[in-house]
Amino acid sequence: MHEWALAESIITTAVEVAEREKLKKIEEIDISLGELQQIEEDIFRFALDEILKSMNLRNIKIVIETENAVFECNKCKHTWNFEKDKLDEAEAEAIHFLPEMAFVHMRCPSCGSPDFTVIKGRGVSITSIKGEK
Amino acid sequence: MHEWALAESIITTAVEVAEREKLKKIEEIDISLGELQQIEEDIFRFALDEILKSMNLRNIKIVIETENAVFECNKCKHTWNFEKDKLDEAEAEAIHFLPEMAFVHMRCPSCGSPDFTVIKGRGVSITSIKGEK
Amino acid sequence: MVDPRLSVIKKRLKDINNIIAVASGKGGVGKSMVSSLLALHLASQDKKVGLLDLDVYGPSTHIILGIPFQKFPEEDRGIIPPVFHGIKFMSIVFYSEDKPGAFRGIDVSNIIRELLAITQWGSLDYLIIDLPPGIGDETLDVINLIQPTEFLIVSTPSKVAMGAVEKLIDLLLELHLPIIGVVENMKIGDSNYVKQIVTSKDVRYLGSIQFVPALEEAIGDSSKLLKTPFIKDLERIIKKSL
Amino acid sequence: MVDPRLSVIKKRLKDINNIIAVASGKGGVGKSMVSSLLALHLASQDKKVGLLDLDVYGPSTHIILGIPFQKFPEEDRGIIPPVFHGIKFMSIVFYSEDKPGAFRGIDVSNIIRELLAITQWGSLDYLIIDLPPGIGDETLDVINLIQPTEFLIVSTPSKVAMGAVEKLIDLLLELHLPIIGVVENMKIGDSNYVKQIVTSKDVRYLGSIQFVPALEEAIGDSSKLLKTPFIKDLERIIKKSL
Ligand SMILES: Nc1ncnc2c1ncn2[C@@H]1O[C@H](COP(=O)(O)OP(=O)(O)O)[C@@H](O)[C@H]1O
Ligand SMILES: Nc1ncnc2c1ncn2[C@@H]1O[C@H](COP(=O)(O)OP(=O)(O)O)[C@@H](O)[C@H]1O
Ligand SMILES: [Mg+2]
Ligand SMILES: [Mg+2]
Ligand SMILES: [Mg+2]
Ligand SMILES: [Mg+2]
Ligand code: NI
Ligand code: NI
Ligand SMILES: [Zn+2]
Ligand SMILES: [Zn+2]
Repeated sequence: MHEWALAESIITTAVEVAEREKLKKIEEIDISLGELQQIEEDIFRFALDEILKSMNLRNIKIVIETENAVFECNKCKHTWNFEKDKLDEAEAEAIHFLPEMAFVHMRCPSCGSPDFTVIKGRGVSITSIKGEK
Repeated sequence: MHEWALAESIITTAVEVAEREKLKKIEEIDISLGELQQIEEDIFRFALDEILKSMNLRNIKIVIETENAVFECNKCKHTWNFEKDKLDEAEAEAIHFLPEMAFVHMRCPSCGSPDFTVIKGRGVSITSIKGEK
Repeated sequence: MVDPRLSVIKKRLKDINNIIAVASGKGGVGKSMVSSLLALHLASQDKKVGLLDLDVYGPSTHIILGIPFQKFPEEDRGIIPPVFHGIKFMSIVFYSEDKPGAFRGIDVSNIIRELLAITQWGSLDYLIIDLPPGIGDETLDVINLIQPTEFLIVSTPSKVAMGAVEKLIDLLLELHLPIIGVVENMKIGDSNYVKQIVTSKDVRYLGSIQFVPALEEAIGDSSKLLKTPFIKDLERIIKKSL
Repeated sequence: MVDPRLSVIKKRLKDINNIIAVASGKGGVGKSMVSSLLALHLASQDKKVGLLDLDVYGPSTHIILGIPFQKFPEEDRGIIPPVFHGIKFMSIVFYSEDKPGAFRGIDVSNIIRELLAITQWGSLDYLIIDLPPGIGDETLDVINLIQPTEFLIVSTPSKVAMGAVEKLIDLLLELHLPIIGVVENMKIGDSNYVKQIVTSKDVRYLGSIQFVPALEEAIGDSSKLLKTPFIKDLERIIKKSL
């Protein structure tokens, strides 16, 4: 599972931010999983737990939300949502590993352009880190 | 004066937007002049007037505001404002014609990087078009 | 709000009969050489020609044609592209002093939109656009903003080049964009490799331009360039395609 | 909020002794050929070598080295770069099926950050990075995110190539970034042109690699590649610089 590497990026960043902002303790990390990357919450939570344990971090509340993906065509300005069933299995998995493979395997459903922007819901991000000063 | 071409883009866009939104009449166009492009309000207003007259458009209120330029370094995250006196005359004029020449002639004052983002105040833009439905 | 520059780009290009983007996907195959000599040749035939260099990292056409860039172009309701060797010429080199620019994609796109919005080409028989390699902001903006552009594709007889060139061709075909055809540049030997791939895609193979060892010495000198075998081969290609 | 991927990139690269970005500014000068054969040669000397192809529009190193890309790389706490000819290899071609991608600058930057965050190189003597031309998102991200990277610059003996190459060199010098030196590739004739410019900038001129007409036939075949005169010239250059 390659999700471990991304989970590690979340925890490492949270620790760095906590140090920079001089938090005594991290209490909560809010994470957004962009729909395009198709990461399952269970798998991601498992990876996060493993990393937290290995770093001896305890009692941190992890809040995970999925953000729906929204695309906007740079040619015709049409906006649309992620339609996974239009992709074959290998294409969907490629996008799971590298979300920008959307520009290889997807097209604007209105005009056919490969040139579009992922407005929302690309991948893994941190929305907030809470802690004790 | 090359400002005429940009003034024309503003009026042409306003007319297109008015048509698309089925306005009977354009009453006001609000324009932002980004500081980086160093366009003088007087010159720009003169060009706009000339174009409006040539297109037989009357009684449109033109509101022009200047937006200060803000830069953020992609390397060290430092933010700063436009300091025209650090540029020689030809450099400033090149940026006037092509604002991205900032990435040729300017550097992050904190770390020296040429890789920064113009967060605000790049060039000419429309902030709002008002009219009668 | 909408980008105001987009509304005038069509106006600026309205009196141009043919817009030709010289593209490849691959770098170093001779796009800038083909663009420059195509413009030079057409101008020598008394065509009204413009040349727009969109390679913002390594603008080359001013080097090939020996164009001085020390003066800002004149202004008159926009920017008037200065004329060299009969070619109306525009390149960022007039503004960059030929110094390096660290442009991210969004900056490249802004440069292209600004240049297209402010340059007053007037009436032209041909506007030649020299594109950089890749399928990035430059190529996508040309596709989205300049219609109709016809693509003149340049490759060399190499598997590595064709790897990138095929990607561009496949994308243009998928989007039903007009492709004039493929020029095989720096041909040494007589392999059919490029011709076969191109024709199997139902794209016109326009012919080859020989590898000209002495071409380097003609760079920067337009009259020498017009006398190289490169021009002869290019003329043959133009005759049957433009 | 901050991009979480940035915090682990340093971790992923921490057991690598030397990171070498093969760059030029100019396309088609042989960056991918130098990267591929440098990796191949070092691996044949029993060095632990990785090769990262960052040309997202025209990935070439898999073509040169004859690397199959039909299978997704294995996962284990990230992505494990598969090994070919003794080289740990990573390229978007594993995910793109070698199809075209219309990437804007921001997308290119996202691809690079994602690959750097998820690829588990382990310990290496050398990581070779094959850069595309230009001074765009790829080059700027390598400069900002991978420290220290040493730059190995490739040019050809052409004024047009040097126009772009000088821009990259000038920028790297201004930023005080380590430059291993300049390789003059596809040398024909014996002009001192490149050497003179390079040394006048106080950058090391590392020598030349001859133009090898038969190189094309060795593409895709690693054992043939190791026997070309290209490798001999490259070996001489490596000996005095790495
Ligand atoms: N037919 C040819 N014979 C010899 N050299 C050529 C030929 N075409 C191009 N060149 C040289 O090849 C190099 C790459 O050409 P260039 O036009 O800059 O390619 P691109 O614009 O595709 O990057 C330049 O040094 C150029 O002088
Ligand atoms: N020394 C050489 N002799 C002959 N051909 C070469 C040599 N070096 C590179 N080539 C060829 O030149 C072309 C460009 O090389 P490539 O490595 O793809 O350049 P880049 O990565 O800089 O775009 C390829 O077709 C390659 O096979
Ligand atoms: Mg070129
Ligand atoms: Mg920038
Ligand atoms: Mg390459
Ligand atoms: Mg895109
Ligand atoms: Ni997975
Ligand atoms: Ni002006
Ligand atoms: Zn669309
Ligand atoms: Zn900085």
